[in-house]
Amino acid sequence: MEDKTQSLEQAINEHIQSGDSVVMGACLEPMIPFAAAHELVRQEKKDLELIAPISDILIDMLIGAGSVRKLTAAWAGNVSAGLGHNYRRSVEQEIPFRIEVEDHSNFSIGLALLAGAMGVPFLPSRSLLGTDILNSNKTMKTEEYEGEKLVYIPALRPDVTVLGVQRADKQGNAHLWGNIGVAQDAAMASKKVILLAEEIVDGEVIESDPNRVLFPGFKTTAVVHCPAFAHPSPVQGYYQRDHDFFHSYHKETKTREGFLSWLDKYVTGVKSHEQYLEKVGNDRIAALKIKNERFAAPVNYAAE
Amino acid sequence: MEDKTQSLEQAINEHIQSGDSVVMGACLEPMIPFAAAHELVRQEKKDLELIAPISDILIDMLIGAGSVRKLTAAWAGNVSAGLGHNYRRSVEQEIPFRIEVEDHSNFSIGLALLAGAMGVPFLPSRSLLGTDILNSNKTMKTEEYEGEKLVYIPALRPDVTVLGVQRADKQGNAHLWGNIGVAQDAAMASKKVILLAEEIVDGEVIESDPNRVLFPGFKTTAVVHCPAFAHPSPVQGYYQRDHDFFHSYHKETKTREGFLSWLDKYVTGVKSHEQYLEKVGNDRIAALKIKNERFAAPVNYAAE
Amino acid sequence: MVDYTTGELMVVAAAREIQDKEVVFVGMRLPMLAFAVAKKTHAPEAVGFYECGVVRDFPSNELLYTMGDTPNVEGAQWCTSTNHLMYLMQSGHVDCGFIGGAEVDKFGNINTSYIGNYEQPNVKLPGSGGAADIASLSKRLLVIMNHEKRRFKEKVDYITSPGAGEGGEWRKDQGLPRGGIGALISTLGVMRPGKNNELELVSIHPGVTLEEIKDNTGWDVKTAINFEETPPPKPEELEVIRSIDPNGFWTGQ
Amino acid sequence: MVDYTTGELMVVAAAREIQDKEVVFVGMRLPMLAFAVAKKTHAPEAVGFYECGVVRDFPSNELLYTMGDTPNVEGAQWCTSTNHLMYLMQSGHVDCGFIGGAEVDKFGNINTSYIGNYEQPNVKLPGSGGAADIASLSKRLLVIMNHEKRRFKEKVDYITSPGAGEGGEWRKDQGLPRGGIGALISTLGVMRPGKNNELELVSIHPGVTLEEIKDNTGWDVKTAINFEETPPPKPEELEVIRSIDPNGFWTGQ
Repeated sequence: MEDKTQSLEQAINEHIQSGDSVVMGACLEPMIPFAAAHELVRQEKKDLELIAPISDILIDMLIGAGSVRKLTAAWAGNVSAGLGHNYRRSVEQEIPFRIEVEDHSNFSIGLALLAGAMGVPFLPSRSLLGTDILNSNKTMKTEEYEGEKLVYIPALRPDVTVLGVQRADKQGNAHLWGNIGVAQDAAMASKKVILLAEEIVDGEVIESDPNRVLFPGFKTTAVVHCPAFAHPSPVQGYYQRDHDFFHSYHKETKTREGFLSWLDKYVTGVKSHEQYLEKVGNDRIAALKIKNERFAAPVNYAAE
Repeated sequence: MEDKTQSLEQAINEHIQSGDSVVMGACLEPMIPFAAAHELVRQEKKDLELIAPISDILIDMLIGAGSVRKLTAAWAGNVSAGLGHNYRRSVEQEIPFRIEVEDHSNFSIGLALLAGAMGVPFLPSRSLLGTDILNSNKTMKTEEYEGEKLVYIPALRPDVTVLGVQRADKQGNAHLWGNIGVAQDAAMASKKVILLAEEIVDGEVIESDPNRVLFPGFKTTAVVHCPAFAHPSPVQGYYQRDHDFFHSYHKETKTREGFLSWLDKYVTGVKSHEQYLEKVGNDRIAALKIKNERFAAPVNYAAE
Repeated sequence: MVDYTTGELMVVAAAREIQDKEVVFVGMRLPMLAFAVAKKTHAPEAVGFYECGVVRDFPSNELLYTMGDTPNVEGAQWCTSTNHLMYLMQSGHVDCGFIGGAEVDKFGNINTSYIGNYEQPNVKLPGSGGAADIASLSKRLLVIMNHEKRRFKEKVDYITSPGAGEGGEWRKDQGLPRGGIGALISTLGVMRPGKNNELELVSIHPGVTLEEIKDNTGWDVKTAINFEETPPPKPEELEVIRSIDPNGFWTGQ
Repeated sequence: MVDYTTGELMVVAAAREIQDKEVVFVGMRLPMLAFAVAKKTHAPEAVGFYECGVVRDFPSNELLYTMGDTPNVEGAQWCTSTNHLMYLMQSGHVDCGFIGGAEVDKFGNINTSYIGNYEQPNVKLPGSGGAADIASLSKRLLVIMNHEKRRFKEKVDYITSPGAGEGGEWRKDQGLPRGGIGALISTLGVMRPGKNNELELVSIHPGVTLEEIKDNTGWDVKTAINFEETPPPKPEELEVIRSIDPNGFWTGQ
């Protein structure tokens, strides 16, 4: 089968175009593909529609960098520190410009992606009845079905999902563990899937545990070997969350100038994810590494 | 947490009543809980609504035994040998009596159970448009949504799912591997879940791999330690399918008398699943056992 | 000239319907062998879907009696829910899918549910399984059947799996998103949709006469312009079949 | 008499809202500690849901900054999709759920989206996350907030998470399947729905005056008949909080 490995630079350059709708951060707080977001800024991709339930400071950073036209999300800010300063500046003060916001809840965005994955135009829900989310997001409609009120949530079919995983083979089959968030449905709903993997492994490793796979390899467009792709967010079994980095971001981005200087330091002033990691500090990255082992109980798939 | 282990006899006696709707065989051809079906016959539970995509000869056997009032299924017969003689006799000749049939496809029954699991009254699909399934099963309706035709498939909310798994803890947390069929949605949609497990393990074994769990332990009503519960169907990693048993069933049940004699031999003439296995033959069961090992690649869940 | 059974010829004809890199919804019995033949000859990158929730990019080397047999899970690329594979098919990711049937009609509609009226049937057949979904949602439906007059009817008693309905643009009118018959491979020949989506004979198996086919078809069957003899199996194709089914359980007649 | 912070008192008040064997949708910050206190004192068989897709029947012993932190996954009973937990909640399996908010009104509606008009807001808040779903679909909504006049309003600018709407049977009229405010735990006291589903003060934290509460509430707040002082934390409750948050990151004020 086809070898789909590419460098981060190649994959972002080739498979994400300005104007695309892109899911990043499908697992919510962990496994957020920050490395891809930084590369999008370096390659000056613009007018993106970001789709995700939460994605922590990835959204705020891309808004501040001027990469975002529209945000389709349930929550955007800084999960452990509070509000997102760039998000506020954009919507309240049009700095650098005002983005469009499509308000969702975690469930409505999860169902919208599931509808996209299922290949149907909408899915019904009992959530959000009576909320102003149904006023500010006009895509969702209240309907009557056999005397009951339901919200019909239209499908999202993103152009690309960038998904971080623990390990993938070169053909695009992957294992992801920990909380799943909307990862499976986002990948199934999207036209393209770019995998960022902590490790590239032989196909036999993935085939040894086919229940741990979330979608078939043929849905994968590119596989990028990108260790520590999620820093400062965590990857189960690989490294912990860098809490201080989020708190520093919150402090350093209070002003527009502060943000631009942060962006220059960590994103535009470096050439690659490897240089970003050096800037963060190799010791700091090493300190976050998971040192313990807590292995899943053995599972025998033998047929005979 | 509560110890939910019971004997097969207790669990069936206490948690399945005559008249209940029951899912058995949610993984399609493998892991069919035949032991539970036999116990239902021995306890003379009647008027059951069986719900399943396929379930191989389990359905045919229960129809012949007179346990079934209604069949909600996509396919009923003998997967490797052809038609189900009891099913034919019931529908064509009212022997022992005519059951009601609610025709489904694999997808429509999967979506009906998913709708039940989701807590919504229906789910939309593009399948089955133009088929006579929409005529003989009047619960599914063709609707227009924004100019597109869709089939709205109403939710199924079974009383009980009997689910076979490789291993469970006493609290009802379980690992199931191999093909999943509709197992997850059936368990999530049902009011009660009875687990038949090849092995009872410590909670730590299940907690060591929380991604392999399909539904939370609080959904489980009873846990039954029941090795070889699926014979003659297979359980991945534990035993192979007993193909000859299905072929013999097909031959021996051609006539009503043949079926009654088969039923007496394997079901009503024995007192327990253990006696059934003895009747099948301990050597024969031993020969089906999986002797090889093909373990899933290690997965580290460590946090630090 | 190699010796082969009708079953083997049908498997090979079916295998040739699979193009490289296609996603194939593999049915039980002959289609499982057809997928193996295609993979090991002209379509090495085809991917197989099995309705119990298994995805394989190489076929099992064991003879399978059901899709859920243990050798079909070991070494699979994905083990998942039935719904997940159906979602991918509903979204247009399945290129072709195989089904069998008890009855077919001249527009390729398949009945696997009831002979006679469904309210008081003469024969209760097993039902759809995944066949109605594959017929509704795959891009091309591949049908494998015994060619008998009682099975090849002007109009089936019950449409379990939709072909072209009443012909023409019926599928579109019903709202079906795509699909229709790619090929009907019978024990006597191969048919494809022609004018008005009516099935026409495109090839006839070696040793079978056109008269035999007409006698065994319940409608006045037309032959296509490029009508030919079904090409016989190649040795490498037979080798695959016989390595998996050495005793002819599925293909011996 | 033990010394404690307002944060600790709020955690304990929140913990006491959790009954044994309940399924709890656990929110970030104080609710994570409240779940731990409940589990380790009076509700040993409660089960926690975390919206990233984690189910735990015992809390992590580590201080969590987000639900997806690695210690919250290790030893979980279930790691799954966000949707799966939402399905269970939509089906009525979640007894109570915690949320915070920027604004609340007298009917317990919560705003975490926009201050001012949503088309031209003065302040853009982070949004719902899972809060709107928890408010829509859980059996009892538990709200934790700073008690300030600008936050406790006659009417919120935007209903992110529905309480009782405009009061009375509004939830039923909207089609919401169940739910409503169980308790609002603030930095000054605890409120619950009273007549017409308007929030009333049911307890006041030790050292806080009723006048202080009235001064900091944007509507003419009523007191319940069985109005009391919030019971202070017990040593064993504080012990749990301080074992997890020894430096008072979430509870120190």
